[in-house]
Amino acid sequence: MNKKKKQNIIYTVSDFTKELKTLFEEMYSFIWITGEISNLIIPRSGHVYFSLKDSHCIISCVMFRTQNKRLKFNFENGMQITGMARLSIYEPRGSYQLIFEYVELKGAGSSQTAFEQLKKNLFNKGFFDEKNKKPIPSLPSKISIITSPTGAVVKDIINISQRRFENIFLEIVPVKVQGKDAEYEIVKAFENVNMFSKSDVIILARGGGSLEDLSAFNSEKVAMAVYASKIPVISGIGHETDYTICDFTADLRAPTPSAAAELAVPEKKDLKKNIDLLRTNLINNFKKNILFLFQRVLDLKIRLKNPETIIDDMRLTLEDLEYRMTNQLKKKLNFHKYELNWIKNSLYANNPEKKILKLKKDIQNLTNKTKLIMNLIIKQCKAENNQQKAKLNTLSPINVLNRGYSITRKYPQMNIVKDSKMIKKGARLEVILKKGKLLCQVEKNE
Amino acid sequence: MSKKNFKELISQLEEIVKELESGELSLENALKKFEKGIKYASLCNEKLDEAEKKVSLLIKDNKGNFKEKVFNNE
Amino acid sequence: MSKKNFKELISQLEEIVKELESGELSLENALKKFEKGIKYASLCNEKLDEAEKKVSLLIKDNKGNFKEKVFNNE
Amino acid sequence: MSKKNFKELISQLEEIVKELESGELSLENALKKFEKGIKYASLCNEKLDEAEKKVSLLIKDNKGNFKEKVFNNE
Amino acid sequence: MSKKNFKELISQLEEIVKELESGELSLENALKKFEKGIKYASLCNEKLDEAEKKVSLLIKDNKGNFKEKVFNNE
Amino acid sequence: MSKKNFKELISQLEEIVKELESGELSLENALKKFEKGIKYASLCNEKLDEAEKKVSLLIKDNKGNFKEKVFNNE
Amino acid sequence: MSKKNFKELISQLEEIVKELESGELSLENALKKFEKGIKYASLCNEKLDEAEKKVSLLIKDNKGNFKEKVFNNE
Repeated sequence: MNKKKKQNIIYTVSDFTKELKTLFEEMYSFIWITGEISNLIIPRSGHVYFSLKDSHCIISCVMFRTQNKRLKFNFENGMQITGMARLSIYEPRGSYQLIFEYVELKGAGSSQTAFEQLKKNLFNKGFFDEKNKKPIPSLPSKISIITSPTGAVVKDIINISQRRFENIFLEIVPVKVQGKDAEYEIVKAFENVNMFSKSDVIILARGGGSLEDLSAFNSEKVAMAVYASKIPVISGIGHETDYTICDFTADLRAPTPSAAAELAVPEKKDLKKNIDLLRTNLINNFKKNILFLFQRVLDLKIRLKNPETIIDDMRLTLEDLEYRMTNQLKKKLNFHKYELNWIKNSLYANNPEKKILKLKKDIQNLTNKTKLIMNLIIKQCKAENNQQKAKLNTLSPINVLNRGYSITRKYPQMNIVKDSKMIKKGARLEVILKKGKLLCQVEKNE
Repeated sequence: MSKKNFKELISQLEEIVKELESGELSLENALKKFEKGIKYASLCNEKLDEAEKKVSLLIKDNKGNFKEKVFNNE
Repeated sequence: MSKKNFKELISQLEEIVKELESGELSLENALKKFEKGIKYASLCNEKLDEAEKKVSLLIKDNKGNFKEKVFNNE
Repeated sequence: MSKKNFKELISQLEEIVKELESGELSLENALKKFEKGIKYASLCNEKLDEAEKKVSLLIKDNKGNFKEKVFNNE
Repeated sequence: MSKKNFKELISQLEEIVKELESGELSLENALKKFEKGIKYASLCNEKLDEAEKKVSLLIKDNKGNFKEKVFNNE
Repeated sequence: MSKKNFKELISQLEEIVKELESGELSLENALKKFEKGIKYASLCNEKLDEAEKKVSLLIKDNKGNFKEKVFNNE
Repeated sequence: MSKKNFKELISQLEEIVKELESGELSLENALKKFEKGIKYASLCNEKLDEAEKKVSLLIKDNKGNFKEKVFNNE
């Protein structure tokens, strides 16, 4: 039903082989096969390797030493054999082979033939099918033992069981294990146990004996009783080499009765040990988990980065910014100071004092010039006046006096006397000489 | 839970041990599992001691009724 | 917050650790995250402590009270 | 102004520093900016102080608890 | 006149210096300008002094607060 | 007459010089002009003296202040 | 007659000189003119003396003031 699904899967070689192995080994865990032996090899290990063939096909086979030891004949090439085998797929090579559990020569005695026929018959009915086999409980609360109540077998089973699990509950179901009643009693015992006993497992046991001694265990009725039992059955019949129909039918075959007890009853101390181990593991594993989680929390806690480093970084940034800001402002202030100083110096350098001095000089110059010109003007005027004065002097009418002349003028009229007649006696006259003037009075007019 | 048989209990216990070993469980789950595991282990131990030591004999009496008789080993 | 399970707490703690490690958080966020981280870590520890207590109780119970419980369970 | 977060404050402070460094501010503006800058810086410092206090408190609290617990666990 | 900012004062001062340098001013104008220049320069000085005082006050305040806080935090 | 500014005074003084130089003035006029010129020159000198006083006062006052202030700032 | 200015006086003097030079004057007239001329010349002299005095007075005044002032300014 998973076919469609499986077609979509891409297997790895290993996965596919594993799946085949599981599938086929389960499907062919128990088959009967017949053929001719060839390519027989028996190395020192004692395992027997051979091929089984018929006219068309060939299969590789092996029979391990333990099974091989029970054989009543030796292998030879060309022998026709019939045997019980399980299919095994050998993963590393992808090959398959048959592992034989049981082999017999083809064409053995008649009882053997009847045995074979019954076996084949029951096999065909599915009596031996692995899928019909019930699981054996790991801890049976009660074990029913169908066997003869006398003899070593039952003692062995009881001893072994109690040694392994001291408080085990055993129920002996006494039956005859040989003779003509044996078959009936065994079948009845199965019925009774299934009906009345609250057992978890049944051990069907008998000591070793001939094929005839074991005939009850090779009977179809007993096989059917075993097969029909709802309680799982462990067979422990005869010796290791004895294979009865019951063995094939039982849910588990033990090679001997003692072995059956061992298979049915677990060692209590092992179970205890196992439980203790599991409990210890449980506790340890859980503690490991807790410790791991503690460690993880601790690790995370250690890793939980404390923001102090962030704060420190921020502080550095902040300090840098503050420094830069303050520095910049101080620089600016200094710059403005120098700027101002420079301008101030220029201002002082250009103060109006120089201008004032120059203007003063200008004024002085102008003043000097004015004075100079004024003096010049006055000088000129003087010169002009002097010139006129000199001219006047040269033209002075008095100059004739130098030669002895004199000028007479009537006084006070001051008109010049040119005619004596115009003068009466007693008149006063002014006479201007070269040097000085005379004031005279006329005494006589001639 | 007590109806689980020993094998189931053991395998569940094993399962739990494995799960805890994997370390993939959440703390809460691990705790639950652990509790369960402890319980299972204790149940297992109980089961080991449950049975009563005896060997009986299953026989029919005269009336054809089954009778349990102590088996005399000797 | 205590209703978060351990896994959620620890994964949130991890998230916080990573965020803080990335160095990309603002001061305020880093502070908040750190506080949260501390809280989560301590909650985680509490949960683990609880778990441990419970476990040791279970173990003790089981050993000490083993018989009693077996009796009660039946 | 105190509602600005640290990053905003720092970036505004950076802005101011840049403006001052550009040399293009008038004296009066530069002064105003500087005053603002100093204010921002002092706010930043306050925030950092607060944050530091909080962190050291958280650490102190937590380390105390933590060691005790670790000790108990062993 | 004190409402002019530093830059205006400085540029007017520069203007005055130029005019004085040109030598084209009348005596009376030169005198007035010089007087004005002196006044402006002293205003500039005042402004710078104020600015410096303010700055050193702000810095002191800021550092004062800061150190105090740092001290308190320890 | 003292309300004339320096430039007017000086140009009038120059005018007078020119007129005197022209030689066209009568003695009396020349005398009058001369008197005027001398007066103007003296007015100019007064103005210059005043200006000088003022300037040296401004310089003295301001340099004093200035140096003191620079010293404090350092 | 003293109200005549220097130039009128000089030109009348010149007139007299010319008349005297012409030789056409009667002695009486000539005498009169001559006398007038002498008078005029002497008037001119007076005027010139006055002018000189005034000038030197003005100059003295001016220089005195000037030097005094210069001295005070230093």
